[in-house]
Amino acid sequence: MGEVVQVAAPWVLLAALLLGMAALGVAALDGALAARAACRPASVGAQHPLVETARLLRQRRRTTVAADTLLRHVAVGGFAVAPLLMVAVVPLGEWVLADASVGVVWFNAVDVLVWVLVWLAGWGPNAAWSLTGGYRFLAQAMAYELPLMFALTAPAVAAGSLRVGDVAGGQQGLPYVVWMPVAFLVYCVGVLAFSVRGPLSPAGGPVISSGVLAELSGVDRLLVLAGRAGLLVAGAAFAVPLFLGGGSGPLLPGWLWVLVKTALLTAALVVVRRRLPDVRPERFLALGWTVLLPAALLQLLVVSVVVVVRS
Amino acid sequence: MADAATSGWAGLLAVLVLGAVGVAGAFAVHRLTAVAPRGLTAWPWLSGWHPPEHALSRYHARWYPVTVVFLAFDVEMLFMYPWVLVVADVGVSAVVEMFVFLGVLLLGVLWARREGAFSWQ
Amino acid sequence: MSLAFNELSSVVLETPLPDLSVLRGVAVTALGVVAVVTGALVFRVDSMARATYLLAASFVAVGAAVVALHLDYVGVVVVLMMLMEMAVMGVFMVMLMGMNPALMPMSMVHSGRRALAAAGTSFVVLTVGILLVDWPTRPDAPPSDPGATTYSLGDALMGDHMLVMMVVSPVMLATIVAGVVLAQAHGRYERLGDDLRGTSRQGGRR
Amino acid sequence: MAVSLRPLQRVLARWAVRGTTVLLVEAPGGWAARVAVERAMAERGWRAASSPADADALVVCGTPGDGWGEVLERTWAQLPGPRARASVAAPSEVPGALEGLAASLLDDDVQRVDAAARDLVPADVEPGDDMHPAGLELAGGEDDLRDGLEMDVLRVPLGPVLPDWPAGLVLRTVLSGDVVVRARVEVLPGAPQRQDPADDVARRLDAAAQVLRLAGADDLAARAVRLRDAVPAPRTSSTDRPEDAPSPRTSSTHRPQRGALSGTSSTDRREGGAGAAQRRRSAGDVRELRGRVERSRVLAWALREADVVTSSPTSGAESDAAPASAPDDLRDVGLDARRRTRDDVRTLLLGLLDLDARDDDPGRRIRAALDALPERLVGVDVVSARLLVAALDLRTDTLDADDLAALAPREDDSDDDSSDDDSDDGSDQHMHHGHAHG
Repeated sequence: MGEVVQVAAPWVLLAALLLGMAALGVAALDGALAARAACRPASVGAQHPLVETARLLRQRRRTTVAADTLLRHVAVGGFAVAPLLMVAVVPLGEWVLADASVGVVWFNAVDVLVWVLVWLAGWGPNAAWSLTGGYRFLAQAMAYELPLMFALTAPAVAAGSLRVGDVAGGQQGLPYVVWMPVAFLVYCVGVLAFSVRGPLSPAGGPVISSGVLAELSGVDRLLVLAGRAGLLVAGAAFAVPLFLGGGSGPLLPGWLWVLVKTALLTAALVVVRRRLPDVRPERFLALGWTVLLPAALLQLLVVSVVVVVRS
Repeated sequence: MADAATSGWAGLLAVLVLGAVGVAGAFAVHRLTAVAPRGLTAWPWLSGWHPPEHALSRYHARWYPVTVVFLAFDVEMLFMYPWVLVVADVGVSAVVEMFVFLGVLLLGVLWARREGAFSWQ
Repeated sequence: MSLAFNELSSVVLETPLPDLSVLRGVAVTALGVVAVVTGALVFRVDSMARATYLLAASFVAVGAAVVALHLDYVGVVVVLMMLMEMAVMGVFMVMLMGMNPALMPMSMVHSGRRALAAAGTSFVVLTVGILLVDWPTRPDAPPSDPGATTYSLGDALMGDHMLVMMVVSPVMLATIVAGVVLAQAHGRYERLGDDLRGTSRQGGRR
Repeated sequence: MAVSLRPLQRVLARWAVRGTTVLLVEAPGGWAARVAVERAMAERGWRAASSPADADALVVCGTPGDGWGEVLERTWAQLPGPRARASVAAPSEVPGALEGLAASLLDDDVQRVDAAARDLVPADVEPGDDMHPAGLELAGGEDDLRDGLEMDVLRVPLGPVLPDWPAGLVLRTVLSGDVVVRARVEVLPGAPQRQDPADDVARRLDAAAQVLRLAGADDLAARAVRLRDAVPAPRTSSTDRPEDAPSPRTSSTHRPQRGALSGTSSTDRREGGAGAAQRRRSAGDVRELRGRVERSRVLAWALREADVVTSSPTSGAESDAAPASAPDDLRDVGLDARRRTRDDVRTLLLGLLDLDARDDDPGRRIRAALDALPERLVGVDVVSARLLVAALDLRTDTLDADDLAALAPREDDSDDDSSDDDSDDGSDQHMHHGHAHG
């Protein structure tokens, strides 16, 4: 795979379209799996995103008494934008929207932005359940963020670059996932955590009455739901250049490989998060610091030793 | 192409602008499709009861000891990213140096764990 | 499909871009204004959450300005760190405030007159310093690839100056230890008793 | 402009109604009705709402008694709209009720009229002042909270309008952060309903499904729901309900039989061989589900310490406030007082799925559990509290009139007197405990 070419700004529209479709796909797969578990036709469940979109477009917006409307809007809007900011640095084959020299750090910064968004979504409505959701998410963030950061650096060390395109290009023939599986797994845990759904969703599980979502209706809810599906997709998409060899692969053109790999990883994450029960942050905290963090560091050590030996 | 990198940030700016326009558009569309364009204000939901007080308050986060460890540890990322670029060139000394550094921090983490900082006090 | 995409993007790419150095000047100035305004607003709002995140916004603007100055890594890492730190700081600000952190008129200023004087003085000193210092001129043009500045940063940290890391790590360790000692109200001995076996007190190790 | 949008709005309405979300409210005695509604919802592809803001429809199952009126009206006012409501007193009313909801939600004109008629801001919102924004108090601090810091507490009632929550139960908690500082139990009554022993297995599966759902184990929860709906109990599936049902009796004369599936009950004899075979198969399925729950190490890991004591938020009475008064009583209701019961939720969950376990006197067990709860929840976070309450399978419809009178909602919203009692108890136990383990 050759150099990554930066495309002009209008291509953002295409990126948004792809991301939106993938987010719909996530919701459809979620719906189908849920329907199958309940012995209902999976095809009916797969319509869930369309039905839900129609429902929320029709539903009236609702705010709460003495809510912090400004912060609430920042959170709702931010949820829709954050996934786009993540995929902007992911090369689609040889094209990328923003060929930032520190793309990996940028991704990291956006995933920290998610903390802010979730907490603000919890704070904004001035409601007990939302507030609790926002705070519990931050507690969980204390557990997943550091391991995620170290997992992000492992491929960058191997490639000797923080530019996402270089990292993708650095794994000709041998995707990094093969020799840094621990970093990949830790990264995936991080993606599950910042996509605010599934096992690592202290901000919005049923047990706290859907927390930060509890007071959202109409288009506000739609944007947040779309945003968190988008975050899962963006996380999976970023894993492609980082761990899965980017656009490299036989027969198909690079951009298609990126899409295929993203779709497969996204689907795998959706399936996994359905199968796991919710993990409470207080449990996850100990796991993050005593298992994930040392594991990620060990992986990083192995990678850097390999890199030093090789050079 | 000397300024290709800068226009890389132009791409991100475009993403931001499109995102903002998209969100605004979604709100505009919703005004047309919803059963009523104006939003309602409701009391926050409290299982059917009237809230006895505002929820926004001095909220007690019982996990605050962790934040101290976290903030101390994450400062380390400042060095980590530039380090990433030079590992291959600087060689063994860079690896040793960084992992001694990380090892020291991990000692702190271990100690914090023994003190129970990670078990929800 | 792929072909069409290719052609289109090459067409778009070949359109000449405006002179970016001017744009950069405009961007830095605008972001500076944003940083100052959001920073000033911190003292005007009545909500700890708003104050905290206005401060975060101010820092983000500073980070963006640094990026516009061609220091990609430093700029982005400022954004990263400040978002993180402000998110955590917000929790503490809300928790430790002497009154309701959101719904009452509040003042972020303590002893306003003196604070104003201190702020004004330091601003003047810094500005004068910036203007008076005889800054070295760099012999060569800055590297066209902003990644190179990140590399030099790493080189500076890792190359000859082991000192930085060796000094920073004990400081960080001390921070962790001191922080936990101060923050952890119920340490090991309190939970497990003097023999640390958890027998003398209920609760025990979990 | 608005006219030209009509067709689009109609299309949206048609699609939207296919995924209607229903906020289910169950009054004591409304269990059979709720299960019937849930089943009908699943057939339509409808979904249970997690909060009023998420809901299109409000469905009240059973017959709410005293004290429900305001709760339901407040909840109704919180639905954003389009909205519709229905009451379902008995399973036979379900098809009509849901049909009515769908029709009402589908009718765009009706919904627009309803939306236009609503107050944009609740009528009881006042301008307020600095200390009472919007006419509502600011949260108050408690001086003696943890770590010597003054922090605010929130009074957060849990129930009765709360998904996966016992019918009519109101747990008035005071939360410091997400930790329960104090709690008080109340029950909003429903209409008396006959207890049917044949329902027991289905009810236990239902409770298990709630615990699993709250724990985020969606697939296992779905499986439990399916088994619940497949339990061959003639009453839940038949549409007619005996109107002359006797009022609830919790004494031994009408005790639910835990062995209903494997043992012989009156329904068994009525149905003959086919029913028995079906029942055996069903029992096997339940055993299989229990095995899956028991074997799931992730679930065990996730549930473990679901109830771990964080040192109790009242610094005076530290973590030992809990080793509650009478350990034996607590063990009877499934709570192990001594250990603060790390695995309580999981043990209770497995107990729910254990068809051989017997619950001779649910009324007494539930009364004891309700009595023990407030103390038991001190220092527990609200998430664990919800899991624990769900796992206790608190069938409020087995409470008799005396119990209900004792647990009736109190007029005053404050919980000062009870809190004083609690803290006194706490220090007593503290001393008590010190002797026991010192």
